[in-house]
Amino acid sequence: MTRRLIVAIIALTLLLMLLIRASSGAMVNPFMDYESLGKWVAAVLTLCTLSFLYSDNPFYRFCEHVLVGVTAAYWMVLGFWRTIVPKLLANVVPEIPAYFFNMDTPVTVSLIHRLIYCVPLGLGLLLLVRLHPRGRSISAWTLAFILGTTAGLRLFGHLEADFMAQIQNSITPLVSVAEGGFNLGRTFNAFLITGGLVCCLFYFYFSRDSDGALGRVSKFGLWILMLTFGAGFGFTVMGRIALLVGRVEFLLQDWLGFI
Amino acid sequence: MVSLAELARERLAGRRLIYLCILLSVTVPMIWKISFKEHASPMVKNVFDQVESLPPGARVLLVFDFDPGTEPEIKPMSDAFTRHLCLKGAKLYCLTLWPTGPVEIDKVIRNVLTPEFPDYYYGADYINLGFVSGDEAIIAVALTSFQKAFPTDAHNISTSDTKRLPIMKWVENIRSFNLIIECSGGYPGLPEWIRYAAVPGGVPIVGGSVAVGTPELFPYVPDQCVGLLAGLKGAAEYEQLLLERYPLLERPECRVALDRMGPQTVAHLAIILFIIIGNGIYLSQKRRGRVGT
Amino acid sequence: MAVPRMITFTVATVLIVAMFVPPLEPIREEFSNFFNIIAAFAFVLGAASLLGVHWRRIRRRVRGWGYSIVCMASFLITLIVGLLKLGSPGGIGGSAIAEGSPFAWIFDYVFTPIDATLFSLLAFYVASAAFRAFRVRNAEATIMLVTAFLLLLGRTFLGNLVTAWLPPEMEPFELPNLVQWIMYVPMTAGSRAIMIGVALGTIATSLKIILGIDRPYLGGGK
Amino acid sequence: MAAVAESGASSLAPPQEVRVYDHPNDNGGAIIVTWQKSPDDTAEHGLVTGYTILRTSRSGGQFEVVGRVGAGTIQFVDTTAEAGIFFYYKVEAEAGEQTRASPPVGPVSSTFQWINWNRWNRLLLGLLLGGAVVAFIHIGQRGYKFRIRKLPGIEAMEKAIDQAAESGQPIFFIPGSEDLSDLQTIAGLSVLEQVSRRTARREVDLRAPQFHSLVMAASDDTLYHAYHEAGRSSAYNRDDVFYVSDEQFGYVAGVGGLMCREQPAACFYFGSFRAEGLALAEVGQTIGALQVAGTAERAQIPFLVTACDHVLIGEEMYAAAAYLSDDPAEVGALKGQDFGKLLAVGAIGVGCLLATLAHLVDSEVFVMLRDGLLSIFETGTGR
Repeated sequence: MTRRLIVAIIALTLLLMLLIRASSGAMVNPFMDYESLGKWVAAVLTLCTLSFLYSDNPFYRFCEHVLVGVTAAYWMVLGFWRTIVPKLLANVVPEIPAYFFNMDTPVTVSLIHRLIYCVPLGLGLLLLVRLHPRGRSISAWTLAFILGTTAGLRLFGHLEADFMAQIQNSITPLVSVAEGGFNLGRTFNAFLITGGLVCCLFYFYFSRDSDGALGRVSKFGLWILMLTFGAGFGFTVMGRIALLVGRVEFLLQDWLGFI
Repeated sequence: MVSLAELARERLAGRRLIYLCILLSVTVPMIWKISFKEHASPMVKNVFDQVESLPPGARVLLVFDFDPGTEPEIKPMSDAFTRHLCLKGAKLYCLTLWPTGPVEIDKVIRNVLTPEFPDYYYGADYINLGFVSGDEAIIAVALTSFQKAFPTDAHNISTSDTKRLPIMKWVENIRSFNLIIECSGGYPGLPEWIRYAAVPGGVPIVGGSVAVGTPELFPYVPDQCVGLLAGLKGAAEYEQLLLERYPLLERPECRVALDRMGPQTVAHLAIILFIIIGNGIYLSQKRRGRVGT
Repeated sequence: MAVPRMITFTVATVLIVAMFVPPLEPIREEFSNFFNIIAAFAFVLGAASLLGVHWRRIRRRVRGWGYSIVCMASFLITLIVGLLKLGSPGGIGGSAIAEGSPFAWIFDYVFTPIDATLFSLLAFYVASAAFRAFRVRNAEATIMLVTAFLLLLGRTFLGNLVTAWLPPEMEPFELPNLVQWIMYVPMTAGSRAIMIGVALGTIATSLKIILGIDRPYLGGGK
Repeated sequence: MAAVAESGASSLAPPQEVRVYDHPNDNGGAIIVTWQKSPDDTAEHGLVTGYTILRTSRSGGQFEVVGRVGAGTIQFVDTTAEAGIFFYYKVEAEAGEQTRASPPVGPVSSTFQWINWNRWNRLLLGLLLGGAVVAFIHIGQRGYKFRIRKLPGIEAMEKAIDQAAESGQPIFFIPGSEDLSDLQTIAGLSVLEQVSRRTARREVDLRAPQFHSLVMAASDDTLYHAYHEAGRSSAYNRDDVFYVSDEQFGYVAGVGGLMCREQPAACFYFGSFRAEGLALAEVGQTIGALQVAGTAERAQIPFLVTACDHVLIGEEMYAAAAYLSDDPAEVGALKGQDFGKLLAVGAIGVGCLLATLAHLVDSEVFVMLRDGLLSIFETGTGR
């Protein structure tokens, strides 16, 4: 009970401060124009969302549902105006975007070209058949096409960028002799990179047992991986805090008018 | 013996305490304006020197591959780059491959270019090519024909119309540029521009990246990418160099990243403290035979 | 062989062959285009699912159904405003998110603040995760803890000060250099191993798709 | 159209030795133009600001601009040269307003080739690695039992499903934030298949909130068939696989909120993750769910490691479905992957040895051997 009281007191104090702040004229009048109204809406939504840190509460649930609705619709709108219209309609029936949406699309498109783009149109429509409970097996054709495309396109993409390129980069001299002298630092680094890489690969080796020599090698591989993750974590924290700084800045500066 | 519910409550309280500490460690330095002087690392210096060495009238492709979500980290970079380029009298070609990116270009034009550089004219000194979908495939197209990849600018004016957009007169493809600057918030971003534009086109590229994406970019530096600004710290170091070189810029809006580094540093110290405290608790519990998680 | 498997097999094979036969190469680009178009069609399914789930919650008066109304309303308003470009200064031919349009207003003042705030919650999550997970439990956890600790320290001004007392010949052990070394040397080894492993995983996965081994989402199970 | 203006500036030297030839191994339509830098194009004598490449289809005809490149460049690929037509080219050095052109060269025409020989190494490696995978799958299908090591994450998943069956709480399955165009998503769906078979048998509620509509369709089919096969078609509920939002944090909001309300016993994350991975995993942590994640996103693994109980790293994620299914064909594929790793280790080992010898010993043989090995892994795009 006492905790609720404390929370209520803090909330009331903040509200009071806000009222004083607003009445002193330091903040924008929300009813001046759409932009000012937007700022208030944004600020209130920001605070409601932050309240999730304390616990799941009605304010957060409201924001959550607004955001889900808005973002889902947002991407659908963009999908229509940025993919369906310029990529599908402009290729199949360029007359529609040109005459109805006043777009700058050339209407002289060959019949073959139009027919080619009927393929994704047909597959897209086929996908929608699944809205009917019995259309499931038909719409699987579209999914089959998609899976085939992904498999066919990605197979060599990953082979090139992740397999070949990485091995190519790893083939380096282990011992470094430069400008007339043996370079201990570089040699050590080269050995560590190559050795670490090999050990890590053995960590991923599925056929091994976890003891014996291979087990020790893979253990060292795991250490290298852990080092990698630790470094990745430490390096990234900054970015995450930057985002919070941005939000607090919005509240303090743009809305409350401090700073 | 503590009950499970009690343990959970205890843990929740601890979690809230951590949250509160982080909130305070960010808010307090912001209100008190605590900031630290940055010491530019060699990599940031390379980026700065690359831009600084541009001849007047150089053509620079300025890519805004980020959105409001990653804005706090990247926008200070894109602002600083824009200022620096304008001070060098470069021609700016702004574009984005992110569907949510055009607002960022608009912001830079509205808040930096127009007010601070009134003698920069649209179509002659800078151009906004807006958003084009197609990710790295479009970069590959731009490598051979820029006009094909970006047929119109953000205002639907054809990029082949050099009367209305004289700035396009000197652009045929990626190779026409003296420098590519990529502000990268994720995918598509710096790796794509390096692989599909800078390397095959032989054009120098510098960039800025969110901290989370930076470790993956290190292998490109310095062979394929001249240098990069890693997260907000990189942006702050760049601002510091810019201020040292152009003292006239000593204005609050030119030290956004520097100001944001204050709360950053304090929050980092707070997290370091948490780790130490956490281990202290853990070790003392272990000694008493009660192993916590 | 069922029809879907035949489609998958044919499409994938053609795309792989196109890798090596220049006259077929444009197919690869066209098919990625097709993918985007089909994905845009799929939005209809997403919309149907979203509306269906929330409609059923409202109809059955499930606890918290009021929120479902909020969700449906915000979805439909945004969708209609955006699709019809209502109030857009450029009219139906203008940009979908033209400045000054209600759609852009929703983006700027509803979408962005909630989205960015949720994103910024990560700052809190990172801190609590660090507090909880970085314990000297065993060798692996300790290695991760120590590296993260060094990196965190190295990203602050303290990074330069902590090791400033070291004599010049110990320069490589100064924290900023140590951090750089970690990023360039052990991290390179770790990342490369992950990438090579991932490449092998994707090759095997692609082949399993192409050969149609155990893929019930293509209908029929094995 | 740019007229050739040889504005009397005799001080500027033209580019030298212009050569043109057909771009090999392509679909036609590309011609390579190479030249030597103008003597005025040097670091200390940097008069030249760039080169303009001009072309005409008639000898003595009007030249038109096909491309511009910066100073210091010595090559240009004209990708607008229609196959079968003969062209003449010339290259013009420019210095501010001054220009100076080389004499025209040509004629040259572009043709297409049936096979891209540049990619022989991809074919070789593709056949080697793919062949190994297919061969081991085949051996597996013939009934041979391969032995593989244990993955703790997989055992944890099985335990979590048992726990959920006892407590009656649901299980959440998050298939990542990429569309079906990413193989991680597909690998995640394979895991979903195995998980849903188990939950169907143990009568556990499985909830799979979706990021993309296409993935939703595939997940829905997966679940439908798994329930069908387990003989519990009636337990299939179309609301278990539902679309949330295509926006990263719209998704986090929706799923995070649901987690708080439905208190799942376990959350499984399999697929590609960005920042939403940590956000969801921390919410899952707060409610005390057992969490297992699998992803190949290197940037996100550290965060998932701190927030989840078990993480399947990179390749392990692709292997998860095979482990769960225990299907000999799938396990065979893992053996094929192991062959790939041995190949990689061998290539790196031998390559480093050769590179070291080439570096230390002054002998052409090692250099040749090293370059030969490197050419197998040459991709042309650099790192």
